[in-house]
Amino acid sequence: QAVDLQFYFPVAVGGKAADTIKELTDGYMSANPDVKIDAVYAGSYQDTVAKAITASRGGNPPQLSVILSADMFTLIDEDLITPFDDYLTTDEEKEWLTGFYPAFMENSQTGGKTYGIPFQRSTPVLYWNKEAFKEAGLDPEVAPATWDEMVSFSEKLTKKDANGNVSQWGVRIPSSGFPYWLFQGLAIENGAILANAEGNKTNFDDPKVVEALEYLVDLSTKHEVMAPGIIEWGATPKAFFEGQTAMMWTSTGNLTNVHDNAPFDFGVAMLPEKAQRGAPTGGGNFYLFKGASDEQLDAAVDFVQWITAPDQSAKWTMATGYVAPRPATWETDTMKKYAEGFPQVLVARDQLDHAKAELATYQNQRVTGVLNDALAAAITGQKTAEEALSEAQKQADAILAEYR
Amino acid sequence: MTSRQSVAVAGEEIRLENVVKAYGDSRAVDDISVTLPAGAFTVLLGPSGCGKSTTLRMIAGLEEVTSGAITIGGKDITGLNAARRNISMVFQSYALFPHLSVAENITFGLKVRRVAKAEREDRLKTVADLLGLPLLLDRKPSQLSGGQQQRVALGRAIIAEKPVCLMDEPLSNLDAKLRHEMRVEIRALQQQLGFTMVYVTHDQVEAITMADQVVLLNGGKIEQVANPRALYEKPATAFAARFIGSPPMNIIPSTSLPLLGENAPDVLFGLRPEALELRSEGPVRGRVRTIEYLGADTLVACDVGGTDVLARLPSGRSVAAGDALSFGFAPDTLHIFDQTSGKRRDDLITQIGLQVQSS
Amino acid sequence: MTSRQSVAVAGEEIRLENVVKAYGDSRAVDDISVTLPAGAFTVLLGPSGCGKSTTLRMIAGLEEVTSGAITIGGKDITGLNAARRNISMVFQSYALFPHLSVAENITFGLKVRRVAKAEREDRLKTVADLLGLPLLLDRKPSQLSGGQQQRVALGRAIIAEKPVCLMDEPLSNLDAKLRHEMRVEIRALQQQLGFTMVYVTHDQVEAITMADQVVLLNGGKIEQVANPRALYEKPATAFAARFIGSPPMNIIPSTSLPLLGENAPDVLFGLRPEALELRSEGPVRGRVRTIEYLGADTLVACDVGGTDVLARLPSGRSVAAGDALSFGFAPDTLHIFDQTSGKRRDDLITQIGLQVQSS
Amino acid sequence: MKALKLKRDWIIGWLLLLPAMVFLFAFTHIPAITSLVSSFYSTPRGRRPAKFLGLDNYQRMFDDPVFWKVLGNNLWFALGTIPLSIALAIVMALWVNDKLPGRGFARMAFFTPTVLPLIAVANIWLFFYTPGFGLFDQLLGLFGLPATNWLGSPETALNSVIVVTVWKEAGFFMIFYLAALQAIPKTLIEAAQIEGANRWTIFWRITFPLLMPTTLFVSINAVINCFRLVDHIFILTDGGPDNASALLLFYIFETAFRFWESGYAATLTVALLVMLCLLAIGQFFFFDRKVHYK
Amino acid sequence: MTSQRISYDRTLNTVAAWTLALLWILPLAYAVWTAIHPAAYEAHFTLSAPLTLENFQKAWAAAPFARYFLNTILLVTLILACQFFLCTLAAYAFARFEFPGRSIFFTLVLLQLLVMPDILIVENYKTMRLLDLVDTIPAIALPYVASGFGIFLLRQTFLTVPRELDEAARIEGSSALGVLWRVYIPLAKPTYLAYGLVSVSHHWNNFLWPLIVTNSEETRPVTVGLSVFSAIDSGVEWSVINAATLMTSGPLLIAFLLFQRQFVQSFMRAGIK
Ligand SMILES: Nc1ncnc2c1ncn2[C@@H]1O[C@H](COP(=O)(O)OP(=O)(O)OP(=O)(O)O)[C@@H](O)[C@H]1O
Ligand SMILES: Nc1ncnc2c1ncn2[C@@H]1O[C@H](COP(=O)(O)OP(=O)(O)OP(=O)(O)O)[C@@H](O)[C@H]1O
Ligand SMILES: [Mg+2]
Ligand SMILES: [Mg+2]
Repeated sequence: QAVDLQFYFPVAVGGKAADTIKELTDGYMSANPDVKIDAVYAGSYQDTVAKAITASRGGNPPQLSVILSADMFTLIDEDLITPFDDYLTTDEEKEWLTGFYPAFMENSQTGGKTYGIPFQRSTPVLYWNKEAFKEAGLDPEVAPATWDEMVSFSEKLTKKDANGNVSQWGVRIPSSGFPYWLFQGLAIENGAILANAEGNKTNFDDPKVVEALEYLVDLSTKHEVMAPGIIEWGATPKAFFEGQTAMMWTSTGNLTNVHDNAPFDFGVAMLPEKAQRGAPTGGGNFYLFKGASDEQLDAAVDFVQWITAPDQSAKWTMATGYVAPRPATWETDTMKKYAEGFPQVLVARDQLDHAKAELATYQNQRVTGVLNDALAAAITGQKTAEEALSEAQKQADAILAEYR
Repeated sequence: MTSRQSVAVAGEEIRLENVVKAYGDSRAVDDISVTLPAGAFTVLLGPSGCGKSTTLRMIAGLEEVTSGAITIGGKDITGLNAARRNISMVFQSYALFPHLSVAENITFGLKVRRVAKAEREDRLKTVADLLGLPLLLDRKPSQLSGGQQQRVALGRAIIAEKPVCLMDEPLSNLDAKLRHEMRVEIRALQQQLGFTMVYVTHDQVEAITMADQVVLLNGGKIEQVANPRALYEKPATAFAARFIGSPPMNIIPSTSLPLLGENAPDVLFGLRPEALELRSEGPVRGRVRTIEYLGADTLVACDVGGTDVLARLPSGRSVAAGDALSFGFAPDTLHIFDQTSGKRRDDLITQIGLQVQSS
Repeated sequence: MTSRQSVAVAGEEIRLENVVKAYGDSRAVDDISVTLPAGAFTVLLGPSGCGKSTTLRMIAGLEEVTSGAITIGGKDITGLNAARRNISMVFQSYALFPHLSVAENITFGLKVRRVAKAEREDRLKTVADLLGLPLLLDRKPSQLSGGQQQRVALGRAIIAEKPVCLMDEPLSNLDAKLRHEMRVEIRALQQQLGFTMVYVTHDQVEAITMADQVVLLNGGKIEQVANPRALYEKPATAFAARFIGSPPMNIIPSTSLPLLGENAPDVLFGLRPEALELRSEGPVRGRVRTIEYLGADTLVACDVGGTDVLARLPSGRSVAAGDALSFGFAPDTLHIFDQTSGKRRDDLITQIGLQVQSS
Repeated sequence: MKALKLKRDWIIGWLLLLPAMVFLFAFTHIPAITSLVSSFYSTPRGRRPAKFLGLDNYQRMFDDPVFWKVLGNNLWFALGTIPLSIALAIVMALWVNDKLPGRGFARMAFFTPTVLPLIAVANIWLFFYTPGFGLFDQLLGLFGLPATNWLGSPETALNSVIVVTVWKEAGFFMIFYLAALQAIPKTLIEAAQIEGANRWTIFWRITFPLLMPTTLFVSINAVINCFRLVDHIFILTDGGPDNASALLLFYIFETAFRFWESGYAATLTVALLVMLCLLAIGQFFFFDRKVHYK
Repeated sequence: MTSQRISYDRTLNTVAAWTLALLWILPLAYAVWTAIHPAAYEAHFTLSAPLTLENFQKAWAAAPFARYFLNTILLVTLILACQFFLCTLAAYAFARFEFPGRSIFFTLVLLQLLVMPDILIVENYKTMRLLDLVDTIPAIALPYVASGFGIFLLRQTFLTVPRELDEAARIEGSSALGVLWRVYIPLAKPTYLAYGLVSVSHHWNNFLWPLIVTNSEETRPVTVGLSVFSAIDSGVEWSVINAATLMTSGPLLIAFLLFQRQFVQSFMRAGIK
């Protein structure tokens, strides 16, 4: 008999994503007539997790949902999700788990179990304006590869008028909303890891982390190559298009947007290195929810396997700009052809070799909230980097104590 | 108007028993007991602020009585809802519904009581004709003159033909001609239909011409209950005497007009201005202070022994300020009141009669 | 009241020139031109809805004129703001400020003009005494009776002593006694201070007793402008004749009362009820239909050749319905009007005089 | 007899109230009480059920620096928004109630904040505030003024949010003033004009006192709204930098829907409710008797 | 003649009013600007910018807006009808009846103003599930139908209705409900209009609760469609968001334009002396 599945998904890159999801689920259903999938659009990532938790507490959980990978510990803590492992019975299915980029799987597994399957994942990269580079006398085809280069390039790229008003900044690393994410890139590059894999310990006061923050703060205060204060995330691509900044750090989720709207030639590069290359991952995973029957969960797992398979995954990546989570996808002909015409998409994939898990702990939002506040305090000059981070570490310790 | 109503409404008797209305410490109505006979036209008369409206509102059920009881048709309705008392009312402030047209205002009560549309139209036409409103039926109250508004309020009350109708100064904003017509119409209507009318006015002409019974109030208390003729001819108190009749009766202390001889008790003499006639060597003597022209008559104010005395003389006479005049009067036109209580002292009349004649 | 004001206010002349006020298609005021002399007491008189209030409101600046011009003291103020016209006004609907006490209502204008507190208190006291309000000064308007509210409105207007004062039926809710007193007081005040008064009333008694000049309106047009005596004694039209005097003048078509012989033109005869006196074999003959008791007088309605004719007789006479009576009148009390235009026809008077005498 | 009449009024009153009260209890009061009870418990998390904590959550609140910070922010926010938005609302209502040329346009302009969803509008304001190419900086740039990071620096972030809030609230309150102005009898204004009062005096002595019932209504709503309007903060500043523009309710939302700490969120909610009760309901019972209604 | 009336004071007021109006409409003007121009002109206000409807097409295609509009209209109609009914009765009780517990009940109503409905979503979700209403339009509506705001507002308005009118209607035989229906409600028309517009705007734009309590296209309101554009992973695309905003708010703006005249008609000019 037919199995009914309810599946929540968020949209974080504009209208097209929702259509593609519908298209894909319809495709699955026509191939598997005994499964009925009700794909429910659930708003932003925030809204989706709110809806999922509310529905679960109200006794009406979905069977499947895409939720931020970083929320894994929260969902475990709430006892809402169940690992995939129990429903991957055959060896072939178990094998399937290993077919994902390890960087993505870091956020998907804990305690030896796999709770999340990477789906709409992204990673930050550096975009640069080739024309501005040319104008500043830089090689338009070469992006800064190190922190120092980024500073020196930026100094050349920063344009000031007679009054000292800046008309073009060198670089822009947005810091509104969730500054920890891009900052985590700097920390990883400096060889630091912000949280352990068990999600119960942070290293905010690691001197390498402090150094990374000092670098970030110096960009605007010492080197004066980045706008001071908190920099808005949502307006960043526009600022880039408007020539307000010559380089920007932002998610690969912006590729399509920049590609369509930048009025100039642009390049995409991996984030610059200090001790090493590095970047966090981000975005959403599939989770299986408790409270469903085994048939439903079996069907859900089957659906997840199907939708992350190369053909479907390629479709999804091309529609949204999210990084396809399995190398196999990149090997398909469609993807190859796509990358040929739009080589910038490969940068994110290549960067995955250096990428680390996004900061994720128990009580994730609170812990990252603490870090966000510390970063904002340092960026706006209310505290020094060291003060801010050691205070943040203390608070994080207090929150996580009960999980150790 | 005549063809409209074939059955008469049975008016109902209204009784007030020791009714008191207090606002805080002050009593607007102070222990009133009176019976308003069924089918009679009773006028509540009195100076401004004497409690007329308050009494009416208590009968209507819009104001709770502080103590006492009110019955209508023998039924105690003291605690009953205004809507259940089966009365109609014209408010001093009109209280027209600003959002309804004139026609809707008038037929409001009929609609509430689900009278059929045809009958509503019918009655509306009759009432509108009576009140001279046919051309204004579609207007809103804000587009009417003050007098027109008042006529609409009147229409709303009479269209219902209730056994009891209350009116609070319904004619005060109408012009003399219309007022005269309305006075006659309302009176005729009331007599024809037979409902009980309680009519508040401060206009003694209205009271006298319309009422079967006048309840004269003063300071929340009843001064006199009587039919108009008795009120005019035998006012029970000096207050009543002065209140009825325009211009008011002259009240002259016996010190100013020594009619009773030297060692008589101090009393007040009452003489209506129209009772005084020019008579050389008359007992009332004074010097003219002011003259007021009234059309048919002239009002002459004279200083009589320190008291202002008005006399109404035919306009033909030419008098001028400063003239010395003397007046006489028919003995039966003299009223005598007690100096302190203001009560009528008919016992002294004969005595005076003698003295005046002999002087 | 006398000690209060040492300097008199110079009244100002008001002129209306071809003033029209139209509401949609209908004209509430229809091409009025009239001069209200400085310092005079002018009464706007007319039946309900004739445009009195509208005219007053245009003078006040509360209503824009549709066409025409208004000047005060020679200055064209047609487009001027009400606040700048330096006038005071009593509204027909009182327009008391519900959130202010009586005292605050009365002194509102003084406060606006920053009169010192001591003087305000002073003037308030005088005005409150005059109007019998001293005990009510702390109340809110909603706690007053209708007449009390009207007195407060009156107080607010007279305290300011402006060169022009407008009043819209200020006395209509007062009782006869108070009304009489107020009539005298307002008139005295106006004469003493010398401001220009424009006073709207539908009460011809008020008009006649108070006015220096009466402007009689009818249907938005001027019927007659004259002083009270001229208005009463020589009404320019049949309308004016019936409007002035209460009960109104009898208008008898010459067909009902053939005084002029057989082939005279069709005219209307006017005879005031008080001009008719019982005279056996008098020219006016009829049968008594109704009798109305008025106190001093009795109003007798007779059917004279199909027309209702009223006569005011002294109350002493005993007449009963159905009696056949005949009346005479002095020749100078007869008015004659044109049948069609209603205009006065003094040219026919002598002719009639002859005929009546000879009959 | 009198008692009988009273009783009937009672029953009618209760019956009239009944339907509304059923819904109020079902969807506000009862859920509110159940969720408030949780302020005495720890947050239940999956395998660990809630345990009774007594006043521990309250203790935590008093020790929470963020709580005190957002409370301070909220007070500043209240001072910045309430008087200004009410004053503007009255002025706007007076204008568009008058014979202003282009009145329809002005009315519509003032009303737009109510029609546009706050979330969408926040995005527009985000553009206005954007440093460099945002509308404000473009305008200021015409005068040679430097770019300002309105939303990104702690000094200006909250004030920028206040501006958006005033924009939103003034237009909203204007509607109620406009409706109330219709109920003031025209003759009262005319009487005041005759007495020589200018617009200013008429406003202060007549119009404003007669608008008191509305002002009471609006000011209570303004007090409540300044604790309730947080939607735009999510987009404009997300409470940052370092909680500089976070308000109490924003913090409650964060605690409840980001941190999923229902226990502590309930505690904060209790604090908010107690404060609002004191402010708004206190205000109501204090002023209601003084307001002149008829 | 009227030209004399254009005084200094008047001019000043007009100028000030217009200035403020222009400021106030700025966000809407900006929304219109971006919506009808290509994205490149989001921050460039040159008059020669090319016009386009593409943003609207994109927005319209992003979600089943036609269905969402229908749902929203059903929703706001349902809410408004229930609110008018419940709030009118309650406000009338508070304004004109004396009964024990009046203050307490009124406090409870004011409390509803204070309690943020979003705080209660988990509890209310449970209730809706209990009533088996999840994913229905009534589920979105029910928590809002008894509005403290509406009760409070109408109470304030009813209190300003002259008592004489109430009395006159009672004398004419109207029952308590009859007086309400024939006198209070017509006289409070401006307030009902104001409240209706505000309530409709509010629920038209409400987002979180509808999102959470509904799952299907058949029940969801336009705001859910609108939220598709609030992208986090990519930057803000003002032109499309604003096109979508205008599209969803358009009906409200038009409704306001239609109703605004009603506000300025006097309902209570005369009638009370
Ligand atoms: N706003 C309006 N719209 C239409 N007609 C109006 C308006 N205001 C007044 N009218 C009409 O204009 C005429 C004159 O009205 P006005 O108020 O001047 O009469 P009035 O002489 O003062 O009567 P009253 O003695 O009854 O107060 C009336 O017929 C009235 O119906
Ligand atoms: N709500 C109230 N609070 C206090 N006193 C009041 C209230 N209403 C009326 N009064 C007072 O009660 C007395 C009687 O008022 P009422 O309205 O019955 O007078 P009235 O005889 O109708 O006078 P008028 O002829 O002036 O209308 C007045 O002195 C009035 O001031
Ligand atoms: Mg009265
Ligand atoms: Mg009038």
